[in-house]
Amino acid sequence: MISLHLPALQVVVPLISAPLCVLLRRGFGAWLLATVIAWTAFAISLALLAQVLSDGALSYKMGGWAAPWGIEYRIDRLNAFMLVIVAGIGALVMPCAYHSVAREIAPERQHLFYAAFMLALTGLLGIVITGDVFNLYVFLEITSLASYTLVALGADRRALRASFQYLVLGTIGATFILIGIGLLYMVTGTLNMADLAARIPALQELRPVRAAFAFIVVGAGLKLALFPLHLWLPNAYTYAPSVVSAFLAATATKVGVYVLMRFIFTVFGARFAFEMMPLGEILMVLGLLAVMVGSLVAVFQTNVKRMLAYSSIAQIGYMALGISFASVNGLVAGIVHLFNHAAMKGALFLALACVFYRLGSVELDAMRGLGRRMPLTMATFVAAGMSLVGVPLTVGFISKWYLVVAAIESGLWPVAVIVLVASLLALVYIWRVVEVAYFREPDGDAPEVTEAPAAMLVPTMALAAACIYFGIDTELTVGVATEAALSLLEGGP
Amino acid sequence: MIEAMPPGLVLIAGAFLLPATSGVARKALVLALPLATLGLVWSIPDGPALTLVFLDYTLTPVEGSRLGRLFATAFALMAFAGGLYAVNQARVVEIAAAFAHAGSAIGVAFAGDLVTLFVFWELMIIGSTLVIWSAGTDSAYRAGMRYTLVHLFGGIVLMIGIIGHIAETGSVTFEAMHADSLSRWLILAGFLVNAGAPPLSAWLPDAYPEASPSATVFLSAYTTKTAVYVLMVGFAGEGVLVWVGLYMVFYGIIYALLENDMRRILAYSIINQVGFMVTGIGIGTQMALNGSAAHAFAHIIYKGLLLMSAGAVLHQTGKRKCTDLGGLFRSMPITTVCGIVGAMAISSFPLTSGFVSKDMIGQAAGDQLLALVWFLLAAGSAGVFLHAGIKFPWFVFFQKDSGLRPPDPPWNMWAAMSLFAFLCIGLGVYPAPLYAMLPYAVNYVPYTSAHLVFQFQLLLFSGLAFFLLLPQMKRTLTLTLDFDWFYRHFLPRLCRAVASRGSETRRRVEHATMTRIRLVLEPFFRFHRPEGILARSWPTGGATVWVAVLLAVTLVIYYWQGAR
Amino acid sequence: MSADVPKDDAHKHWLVRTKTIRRLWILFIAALAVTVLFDFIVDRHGRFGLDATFGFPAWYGLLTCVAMIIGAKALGTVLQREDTYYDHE
Amino acid sequence: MSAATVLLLAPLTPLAGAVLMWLSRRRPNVREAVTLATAVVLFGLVASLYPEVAAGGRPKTEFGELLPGLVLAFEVEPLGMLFALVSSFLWIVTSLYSIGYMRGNNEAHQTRFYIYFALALAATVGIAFAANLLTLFVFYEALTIATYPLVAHHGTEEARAGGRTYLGILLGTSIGFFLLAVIVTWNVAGTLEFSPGGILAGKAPPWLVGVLLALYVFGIGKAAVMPFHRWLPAAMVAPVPVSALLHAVAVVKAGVFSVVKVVVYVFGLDLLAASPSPEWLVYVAGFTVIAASLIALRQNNLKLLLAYSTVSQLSYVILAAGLLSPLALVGAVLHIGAHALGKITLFFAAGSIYTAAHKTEVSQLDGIGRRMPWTMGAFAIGALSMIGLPPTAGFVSKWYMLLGALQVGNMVAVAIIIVSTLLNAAYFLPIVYAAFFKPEANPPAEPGPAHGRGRVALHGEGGDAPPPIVIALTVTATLTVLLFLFPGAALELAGQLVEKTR
Repeated sequence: MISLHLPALQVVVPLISAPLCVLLRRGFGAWLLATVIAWTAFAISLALLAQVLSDGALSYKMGGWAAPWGIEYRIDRLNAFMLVIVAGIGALVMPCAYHSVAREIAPERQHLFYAAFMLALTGLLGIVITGDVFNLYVFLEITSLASYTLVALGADRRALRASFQYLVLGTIGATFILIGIGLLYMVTGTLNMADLAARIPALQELRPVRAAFAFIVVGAGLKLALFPLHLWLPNAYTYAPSVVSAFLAATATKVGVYVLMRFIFTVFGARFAFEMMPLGEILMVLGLLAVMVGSLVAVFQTNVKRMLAYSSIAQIGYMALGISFASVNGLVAGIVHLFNHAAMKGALFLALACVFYRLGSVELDAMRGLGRRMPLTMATFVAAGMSLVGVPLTVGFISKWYLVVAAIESGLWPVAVIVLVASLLALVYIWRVVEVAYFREPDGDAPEVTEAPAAMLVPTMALAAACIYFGIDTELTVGVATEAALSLLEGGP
Repeated sequence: MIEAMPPGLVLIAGAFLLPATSGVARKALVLALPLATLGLVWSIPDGPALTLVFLDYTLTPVEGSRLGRLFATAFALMAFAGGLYAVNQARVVEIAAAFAHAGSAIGVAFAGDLVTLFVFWELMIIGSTLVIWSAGTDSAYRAGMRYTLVHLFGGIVLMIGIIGHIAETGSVTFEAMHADSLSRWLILAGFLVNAGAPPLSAWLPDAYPEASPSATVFLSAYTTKTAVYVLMVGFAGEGVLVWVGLYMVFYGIIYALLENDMRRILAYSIINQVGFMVTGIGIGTQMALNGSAAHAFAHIIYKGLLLMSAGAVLHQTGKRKCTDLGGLFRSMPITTVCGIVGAMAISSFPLTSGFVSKDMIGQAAGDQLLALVWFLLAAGSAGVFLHAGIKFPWFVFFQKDSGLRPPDPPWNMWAAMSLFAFLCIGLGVYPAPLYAMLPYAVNYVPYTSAHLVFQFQLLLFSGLAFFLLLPQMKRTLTLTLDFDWFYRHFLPRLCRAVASRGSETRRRVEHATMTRIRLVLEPFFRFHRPEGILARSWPTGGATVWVAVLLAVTLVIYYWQGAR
Repeated sequence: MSADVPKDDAHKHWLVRTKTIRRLWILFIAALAVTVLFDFIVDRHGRFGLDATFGFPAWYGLLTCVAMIIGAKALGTVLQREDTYYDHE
Repeated sequence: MSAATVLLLAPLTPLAGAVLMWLSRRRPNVREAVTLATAVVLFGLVASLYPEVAAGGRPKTEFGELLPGLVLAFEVEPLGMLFALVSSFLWIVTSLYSIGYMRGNNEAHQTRFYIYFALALAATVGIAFAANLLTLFVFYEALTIATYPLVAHHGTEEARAGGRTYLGILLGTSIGFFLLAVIVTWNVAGTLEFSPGGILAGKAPPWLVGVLLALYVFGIGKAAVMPFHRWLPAAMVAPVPVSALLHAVAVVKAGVFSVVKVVVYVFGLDLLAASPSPEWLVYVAGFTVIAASLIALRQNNLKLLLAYSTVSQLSYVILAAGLLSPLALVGAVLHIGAHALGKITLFFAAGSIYTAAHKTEVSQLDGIGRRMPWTMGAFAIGALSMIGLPPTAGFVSKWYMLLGALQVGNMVAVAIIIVSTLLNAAYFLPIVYAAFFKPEANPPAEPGPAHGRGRVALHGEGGDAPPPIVIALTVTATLTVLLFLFPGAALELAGQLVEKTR
């Protein structure tokens, strides 16, 4: 019985927990509730994935109203997979959050933090699960507002400025998407994705459809921090509380990519996007720029968190690149990288959360000799970092493999070379940390630190382990991604 | 199995044993090892005595033959006399290395296939280099390096030739062949490098005289004579060798005449003598080959004797230049007599070993009616007396009185000299045992009145020429440039010039490249550094402009696309 | 060489006294003559004509030796160097 | 135990050993015993595969599918068998040597050292047995990463700089070129399986074959073909056993092994011979051979000299492979083993000198041979092998290389080998001379050398290095000679390789 309503529960459960957190008014209680809820959401997402994998796409009519009049939750392989990513990261971040939040956020605001966190989670899950474009916009706003709050909670005063910038730009993005949705509604008279997909081919020549496409692509680009629309990201990630950085880096931008994919392939259709509109070329150019600029800037950073933020911009470039090929392998690369990047960036930011928890700093200089003082944390960092570089037997290698295969398939050798060169840049910035942590002696006056608490360490290591496990056993990730890519290219959800 | 062991291995194994012994045991070993080897040499029957499979080939590392036995006998004798000569004087490493060298030479003499031959050939290089180095002087080190490099070059030329030959014929057997393909020309060239043939002949006078007194004695016997042996087996009758040999004959004479260092005179004289043998091989008749073989045997003994006497002088006086020496007959009578006996033998005076061996070659040239060759050989014979027969004893033991009054050398040295002096005369008086060892039946009678008259006239009038032109022969403190100038002087300078020019160019190119790269990358990096345009935090307004720009661009593109 | 200090000739080794050397020269010249004279007695049957001429080995030996010495000296003017030539390698 | 089990156990053994070493980190004796035992077990496992391979068998096992159609799998073929035998055996010797060296020099972080050494060996075995390009690439990268901590072992600025160069060039070339080549191969051929005769024939246009070959040769940076050779001298900051590992046991050998394997099993000799200009590889390798020798000629630091000598010798293998003649290929294969034995001997000797006399420069070695006869005797044998003189293994490989060069009539290669032989002699022999024939500059107070000339003075004051070191280098020097006398097993394997590719 309950399994029939899993799609609704996926969103509703965290949504309800948010006001409860506020009502609890105590950090610990709120944390406990949030953790339980996050794990519940994770369990639900796994159940949904299992269901989708065995039975194919699900359709759930919210409130019993049939589409297109009611809101339809439609779950295929792609969004089931996305749900697992989002909920999984949420579930893994929560245990860490207790210690980390206790150190970084004043006690009287901690319950608010958890409430906002739950709202953000709700929003992200909602964006992914819904089959209705307006509903998508609503959840997008929920996520965004919650995220602005979360970023603003950062201990550094600069967090406020970062949050403000995030808010302005995020709102512009959301508005663009809303404009796009409005234009589409004007022309087609429906908000349901499936119906849109069915009606748009006949209306392709209409200018509003083209305008809608432009607005939605740019709006989604802002959300996913596509170069050069990424300017809000570095500060937001750098000054946000550690766990927020981890959570947002691993999920928010990924969901942005998901939205873009959804609109391009499901709503507008690949033929429209890539054959009638030169989207492929635009995405490729921007993606490559993102990869190079992000990586190069990261090389010069001295704040490791900021370094990872720029690295995220580069990684998003990879995903955009994957989409731009509009081929099976390209899409597989993009989708697999959604998962892979979530795992490795989650692990890296959580490792930094551990470091910050002990050191109170994530400046490169402060991390001298950390390899011996926090061996497990740094080992995790190295493992996830290797993954970022794309060393074989890690998830990064898998994404890179598909990306290069896709580039060569299309005869785009220079693109393949740039992808590989960029992974060398990743090597450079990761290796700066490794060298400092393992082969430099700490200053005499460096504080004596020990390993981070187990509650933080275990989820971090779990994510790093995922980086390696899914780099070796790729059946699930690549399998799902391939199916999803095939169905996206065929068109229709 | 033991009788089929390569006889040379006794000496090679002994070389490793020697450093581990000391005192009387070592001395006994030094004398016993060559004799044991000699015994083994004579126990090898004709024909293949041992086969084994190595790499992809079936080898016959030991194959008895008359010629091989003749050379091996000479080599073992030399090892014995040389060991005796060196037993109290030389460093153990010198004797050990010399034994390894000798053992390898004997290995070559019994090699039934080209692979074995080559392996021993290369081992000879190692042994002889160590012999030269054991002098311990800086000049010996440098000369030794040059020696090794020349021989490694010769060795690898030979190796390439052998490999090519095996690839062409599929046979590894070492047998008579003709210089009719590149690989066999290379084999010939490799052999000739060791024979001291032009143009790479300078290694011999360059290296041998830098070795210690006893070491030079060892060295004189093996390298060139193994070359004679292999040429004799492989290239008998190869026409070009006649002219190569004659060139060597006169090259040796001319350079020896100009030379001041007594052992270098004798070194040039080795090339001169080997030239006779090579000419004989080039003529290639049974008479000629017998002559070359007999002459090689005799030569090992008298050249050993000459170098022993020179070595005794060097050992006793520490001087090696003719300009510093002279008048030593007063205090070194034994050495003087032995030196003269050697000088007579090399000049083929009747009643010495040279007389019964060398003229077989001339005889062969005459029999084949090779007029030019015959006349040149006759002139060469006269020249031998000139540069070695008189010049060496005259300038070392007589000429002016240098004031030096060293005594004769220790007993073991003069004993070794006496042994070889005895052999020089013994073989000259009673050549039958030597003739019995030769590869072909001997159809030659040395002691005829015509031969005796011819030889006396030739030699005595050569002597007359020497004394008449004695003022012209006055020694000067000079050396004579040879082909080694190219690798001692020209090549190093060239390399230095190229290297300094090259590194200068490289530095300039590297600098220019680095500057250019930096120029290109610098603005690039500037954008990406923390304060750069791409890395710094943008004001929100600026960021929004980007959004507007991108939207505008997208819209324009999409509209334009649609309008098309 | 023997003419420089004849007065202390007596202190010299007998072999290098002026008198001995003169005797040795006489002996040497006699030997030269004898060997050439043997050409009358012995038939040296030459093969190439020239080698059968009277006293061939004698004059041939003398001439070729002189030629070789002159040739060597000539070559030496071109190729001879101070014997320290290679010392600054 | 079935061959498949052995294959599975082979890379796991060093890993298990590494865990045990970590557990026994507080007890050095146990730790070192574990190291030795692991090495012996690994060699036993590898050796147990030999009979089957020599009989023509190709034991294989699969670990799983990394990506659809791309499996991680092992398959033992002759070339890999030889490489695995050499490296696993030399691990035993190197372990023995390491014990003497690390203790003799009081090195820090010894446990880390032994653990990463074991990990490097696991990766090496993986490379040797890789059944396809993907598996090869995976273990190739693993080897780079596992050896980095060894190179940067000392942690000084110099060591870190060396480590950076090491890692930068090796990962840079492998990701930039090698991986690209692998992916292109996959795209073109549809498989990455090594198979005799190659997988690209008929599938890649000639221009692509040329491009791919370049990508492979330069992408496999461990082969140190110029201009990607600088990591080798840079890595000389590491302790000596590490240099031995890099130069002889694992890293550079993995490089040339991979190149040969790619040439034989991915391209196939016929395909390359038919491509537009296959000679360029001979020229590039030949240039490296000569240029590296010329640089070595000017070195005064012994380890740097040896490093450049390695660069030169590695390109011998590349050159031989580039000749595309079966016999030269035999030479290439033999040279992998011959150079391993010779070069490890030389490095052992260098480390022995450092341990016993604290000397690092060539100019300091005057007379050291009388004090350390075993060490310098072994050094001399190693040097002879580098020059390619009998009775050492280097002669045998040179023989086949020349045979191959003449077979295809490539006179440039022949000339290169001639010049290189002379250059090798020119920079190795002076060391031998100085060690044995020059008088010692500052002889130790004890009247050792003068009286003990030719005598063996083991580990006394001013004597030879500690026994484990001396034993290790004596063993490798002996093997260098034995491989000359009995090259049968190695030839058998090389012969099989050639037959299959002909």
